[in-house]
Amino acid sequence: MTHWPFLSLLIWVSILGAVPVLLAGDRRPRLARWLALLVALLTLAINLAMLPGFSDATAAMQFTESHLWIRALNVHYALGVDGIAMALILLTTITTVLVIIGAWEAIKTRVHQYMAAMLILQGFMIGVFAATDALLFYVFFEAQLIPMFILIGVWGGPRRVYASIKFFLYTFLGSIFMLVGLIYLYSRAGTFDIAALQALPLGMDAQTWLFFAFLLAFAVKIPMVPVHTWLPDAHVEAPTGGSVVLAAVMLKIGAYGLIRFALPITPDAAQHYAWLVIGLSLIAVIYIGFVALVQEDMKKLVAYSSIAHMGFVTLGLFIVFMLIRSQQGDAAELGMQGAMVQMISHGFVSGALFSCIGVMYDRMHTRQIKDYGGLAKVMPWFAAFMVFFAMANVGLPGTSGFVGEFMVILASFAANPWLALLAAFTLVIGAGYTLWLVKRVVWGEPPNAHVAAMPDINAREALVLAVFAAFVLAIGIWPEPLVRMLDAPVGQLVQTLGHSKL
Amino acid sequence: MITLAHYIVLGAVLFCIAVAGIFINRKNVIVLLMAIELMLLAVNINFIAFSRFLGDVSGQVFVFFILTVAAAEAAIGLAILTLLFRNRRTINVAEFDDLRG
Amino acid sequence: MNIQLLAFYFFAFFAVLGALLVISLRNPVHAVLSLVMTFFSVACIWMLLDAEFLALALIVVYVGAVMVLFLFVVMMLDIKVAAAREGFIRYLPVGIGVALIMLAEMIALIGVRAMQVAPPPNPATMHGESNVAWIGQALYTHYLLPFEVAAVILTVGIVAAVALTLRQRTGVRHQSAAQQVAVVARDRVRLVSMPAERSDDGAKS
Amino acid sequence: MIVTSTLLAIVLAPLIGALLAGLLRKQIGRIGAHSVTILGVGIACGLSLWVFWQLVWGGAAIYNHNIYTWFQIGSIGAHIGFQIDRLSALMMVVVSFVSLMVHIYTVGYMAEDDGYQRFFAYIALFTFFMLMLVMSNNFLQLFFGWEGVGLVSYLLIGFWYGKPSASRAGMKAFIVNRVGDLGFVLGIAAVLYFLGSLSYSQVFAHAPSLVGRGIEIIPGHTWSAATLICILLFIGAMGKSAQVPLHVWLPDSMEGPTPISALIHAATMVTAGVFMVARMSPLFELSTTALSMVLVIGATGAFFLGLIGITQWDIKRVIAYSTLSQLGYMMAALGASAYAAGIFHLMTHAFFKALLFLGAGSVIMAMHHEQDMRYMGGLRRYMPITYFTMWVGALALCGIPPFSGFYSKDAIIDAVGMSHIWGSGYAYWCVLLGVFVTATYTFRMMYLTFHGKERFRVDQHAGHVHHDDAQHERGVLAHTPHESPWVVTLPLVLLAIPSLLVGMFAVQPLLYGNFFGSAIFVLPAHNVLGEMATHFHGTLALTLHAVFTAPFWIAIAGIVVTSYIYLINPALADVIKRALGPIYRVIDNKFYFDEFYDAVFARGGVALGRVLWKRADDGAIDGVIVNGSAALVNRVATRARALQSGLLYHYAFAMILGLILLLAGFVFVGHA
Repeated sequence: MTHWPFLSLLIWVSILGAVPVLLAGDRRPRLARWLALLVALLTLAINLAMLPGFSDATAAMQFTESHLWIRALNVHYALGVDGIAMALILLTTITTVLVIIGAWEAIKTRVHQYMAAMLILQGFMIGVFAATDALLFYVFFEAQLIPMFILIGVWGGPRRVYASIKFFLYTFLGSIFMLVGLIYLYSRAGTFDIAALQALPLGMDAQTWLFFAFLLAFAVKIPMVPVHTWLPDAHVEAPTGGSVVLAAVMLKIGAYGLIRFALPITPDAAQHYAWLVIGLSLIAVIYIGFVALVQEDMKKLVAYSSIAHMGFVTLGLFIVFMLIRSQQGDAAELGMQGAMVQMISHGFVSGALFSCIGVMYDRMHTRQIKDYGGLAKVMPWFAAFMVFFAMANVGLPGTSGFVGEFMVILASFAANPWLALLAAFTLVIGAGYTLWLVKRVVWGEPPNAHVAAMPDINAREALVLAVFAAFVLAIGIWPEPLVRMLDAPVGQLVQTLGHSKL
Repeated sequence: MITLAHYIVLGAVLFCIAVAGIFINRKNVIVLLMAIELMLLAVNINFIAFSRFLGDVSGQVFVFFILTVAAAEAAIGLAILTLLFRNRRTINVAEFDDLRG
Repeated sequence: MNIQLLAFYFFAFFAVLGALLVISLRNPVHAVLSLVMTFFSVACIWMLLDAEFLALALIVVYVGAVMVLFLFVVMMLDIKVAAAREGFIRYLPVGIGVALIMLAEMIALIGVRAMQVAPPPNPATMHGESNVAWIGQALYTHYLLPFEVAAVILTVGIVAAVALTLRQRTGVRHQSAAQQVAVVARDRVRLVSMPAERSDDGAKS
Repeated sequence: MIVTSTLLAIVLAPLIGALLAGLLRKQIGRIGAHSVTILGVGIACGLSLWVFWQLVWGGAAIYNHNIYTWFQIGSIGAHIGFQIDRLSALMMVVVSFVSLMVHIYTVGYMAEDDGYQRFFAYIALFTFFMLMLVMSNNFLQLFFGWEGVGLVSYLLIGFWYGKPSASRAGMKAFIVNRVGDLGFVLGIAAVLYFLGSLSYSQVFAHAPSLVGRGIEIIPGHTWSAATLICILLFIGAMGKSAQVPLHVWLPDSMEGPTPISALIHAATMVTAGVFMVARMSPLFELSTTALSMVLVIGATGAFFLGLIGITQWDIKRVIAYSTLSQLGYMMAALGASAYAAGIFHLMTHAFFKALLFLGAGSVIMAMHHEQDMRYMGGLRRYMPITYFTMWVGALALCGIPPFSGFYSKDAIIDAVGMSHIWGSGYAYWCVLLGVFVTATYTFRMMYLTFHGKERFRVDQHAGHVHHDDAQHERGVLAHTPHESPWVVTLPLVLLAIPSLLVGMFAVQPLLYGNFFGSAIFVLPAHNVLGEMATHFHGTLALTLHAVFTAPFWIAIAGIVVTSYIYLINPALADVIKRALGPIYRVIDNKFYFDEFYDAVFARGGVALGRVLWKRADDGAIDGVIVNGSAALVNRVATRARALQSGLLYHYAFAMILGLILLLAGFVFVGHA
């Protein structure tokens, strides 16, 4: 099984698949859509074909490929996945298919370019998750900015230029520091192989500098307070598909970077500054919760709620250090698992919520909450989905949103009950902003004739939302398969973090 | 006996004259172009002198290329000049300020 | 002081003189001619350096082609000398000052004394060949690719010069033989079918 | 023998019914919807009874198995599984029976509603979650059911989503419950932290190890681990069981359809907190502090929230405040370590309160969805079945022997009186005075509704627009009120039977017969029920002895006073109202809890959010740092642009200057 270069296939089928889509041209949007869907389904199929050959018993990289890429710098085109990467790649391929179906009629201009950008974006994102060479990672990490930049800048809303430039510059600023960090590591290790970099012994000063370089790069991406302000703007201006991918997958790249770089390469510095990240995470949960409460734009509200939820991811990742310090290995693993599950879950939940907003936007061309109301009356099926995803966003048990938050809260209690209290505050504030949104949009009477005339979701939209709902429900009811997939690498990571490099 | 210094000083003198030419003829594009030719010439003297004193053919080959490029440059430069003159009726550099934002 | 040194000073004097005249003469035509003199003197100095090929190339290519081109352009364009000379006196001190500073710095850098070395024997004759062969060897083996590139650059230069100066004149009458030949009858004669007039109206009135 | 498939059938049958009714509502229609859900809940009810019978008389062993693993990380495992002992079996019977009654009742009550299928889907789904809650064998699943019933409660309170007050009440209920859940989740985390497991059996087995362990919550201040766990868990119970000060959502929840008020907000969901505390008795027994807290909070609710009921005019709100008061009684029982008494009262209360609510619903139907008692009166002539059954419920509620409520409430009052923990004196007075209050509001409600003169008039031409409240003149009916159809009265009768009898038969085994066995654990020092058992000489003796006890006479006093005011001298009510002016106003405004929460939390939260958003996010971060740096670049660039004159000789000059500087650098810095 494993002699097929599955990962390369995944990446390049997706990227090269964009070429025929582009060639379909502006005149034949139907062809472009079908081609794009075909390519996306093909990638998904390849990805699923990997599952039988994937072993969750080992933390080692699987499906590895390595070719010398730049001889002078000892850079390799090296790919490989462990459970963490595999889960995220699955998230990517599933989301992309849904996004392409979701954009079927919503995108009317330059359909072929939109679809191609989406496919290229998918390829780059898979590349980020699959790269085991730091420079290759960096290349993919930067490259995926470009299609996203285009998606926001071309198909976005009225302030799309401001938003896309803000998005680009923010991320770019962060990644510059990462590049410097990588170059320093290269000068020490003579290789860009991530595994070798993780094994590299480093002094505390070097670790501190590197830690902050990586933290800045990935904190922007996650995004953590206070470098989060690009996200609401980007979401508000992005087309629906862009928002979905941004929330579902791209934010995870930040957390994934922390897992691959900041934590294992600089464990001692991360240990030393864990309080800082934990503090920022809790600020994200509470402060952003309050900010989300007063938003008048639905997308902004969901965007802020994304920041709050990603706060749980960083909290789970860094709570590990406090737990290792107090010798609670199992709880540490629980916290990190919680962060992982929260990532995957947030991918589905926020993707679904943005899709819901997209459905509304396609009908009314406004995202202002005050323009809506009484959707339960005019669009009962849509309202059912919307309430369901809102509940997942609130973290109701039985939906995926609960699992990660629950694990992280359990773990943080073991670290310090006060942390758990602050984190659990999301139970209240999250319910507050989400339900208030639902109340104003779904319940009540239609405020105007336009809303009253909105047709319910069609089969295509129902399909997209139903698939999202199926995953949200499946993870919520039975997280064990996902946990098993992540277990080995998470366990190993916690082990690694326990050993000082000094 | 002619030493290396002789040639290099000659090159330096010609170069400086060219620089002075650029300064004092800032209105006249043709003289500017000629001053540039002078500068290239000064450089070429240095190349050939070093080539001779080091016994290395590369210097002379390089001069060959410089001559080639300089010829192309002169041809295009003059073509642009003609074009400018045709459109603006002047060769005064001070009036060529389209680059100003 | 041997004859070679004497020749060097002689040519160097005219080269510098020519250069000075280039930047100071009022008439552009004269300036170009002074430049020719400089080039010629420098070519002679190159001869002293045993670089016969380049010396001759300089005279043939530069003096013969480029300088003539300059001359053409200068004569073709109707340059108002007075306007072009504007500010000459004003910038003269600055120009001289800058030039002298640079010269002083360069000479200081060269460290004249450090370079009081006698020329080694002519490398070309050491190899038992002429200067031309010596350059040719290098040019067609080691520097073949740059050489080809140089050729391309020249071609591009020619094309560019033509493309830049070529213009379509409007209002000039000339005949196009190709269009004349390509004419077919269909384009000239248009057959229009018109319904015949009924004469009823006429009959009634 | 209890087998897994039976238990799975019990929980899944309502779920399948709910899914069918909810997802295929167009296809199966109204009749299909109520058929599948009633069938599903009927199966659950029948099997629950069978399981109960097996446990109590069939000699079946306690069932405790995991169905599947939810997650397993290191040694920390979370599973889905069932623990069926007598406590959970009793709850299953109560839940599924009341639910079945409500299902049948709904066929009549919601007959004209557009959301018929949706309603059945919701209540069947509720039954599923509630059964998951009571049958759970671990904290995770408990929380799953806990939040699930909260969700359905939210959906059902806001069932008539067109009404802004309904959707707001739903949201309020969910969010207030979430405040409790915050404590509950932390409690679960504390259990995991201190005891290393989420499964009941392991947690309770290790519970004694908590003694002496502490945690420094505030530096230099050690808290007992057991107290921390119990208080956190109890905060969860406070939210769900609407204890002071988290009770504010329950009266508002009356915005929902009446069957829901009966099922969720009286009989089952709100008692989940009581059930949970009883389930956690091995933990609560370890912390006298936590028990005191439970006792004091419960007793406070029992008296003070009952007081509010006296001032209300909305028939459903009166019963809602009555529910709050009775929940206080149950909590007080738990606080006094009389867990069995608490559960006993939970059971009797489930029957008679569901009866009262459904009866009230029947009245409301007759009155064309008018809920204000000021427009009722004299209804006993029109609806005899409702009238009689509601009197059964009312007397049970007041604790008049031999109605079921008497046995359970009397046991609670005695237990609180015998308790010696901190706060028990205060609690005893609260529960005693609560009896008076209960009698007062109950009889007031009954008199206002069924007795006295009719305060409505019948106008054949009015109210053809049925549900249009805006144009409906209050107190004018289109038809004379009439008795409800059999689907409504049948559940009333079926609920009246246990309301009347269950106390009599259950009091001995439940309270004094060690019915719950190992399911409930009481320390010998706290064992008030055991002490009471020594004075117990049979049910009949207990019933007769009631005449010599204080609670009985207090209740009678309440009844007499109320009867005098409402039957003989109605003007007296206003006199009293005026005489007690300020106190009346405070009670009528529900002690200003709502106003306080609204001002501080709701508006305060929004205001804080607005400040953070505009000042911190948009102002400081975006304004100063992000756009500020962009503006700085812009300013610098504007200056720097002056250098780009566009004049060639400026550039040439710059180059030459650069060259001179370069050379100077070589000359002076040296060229070695």
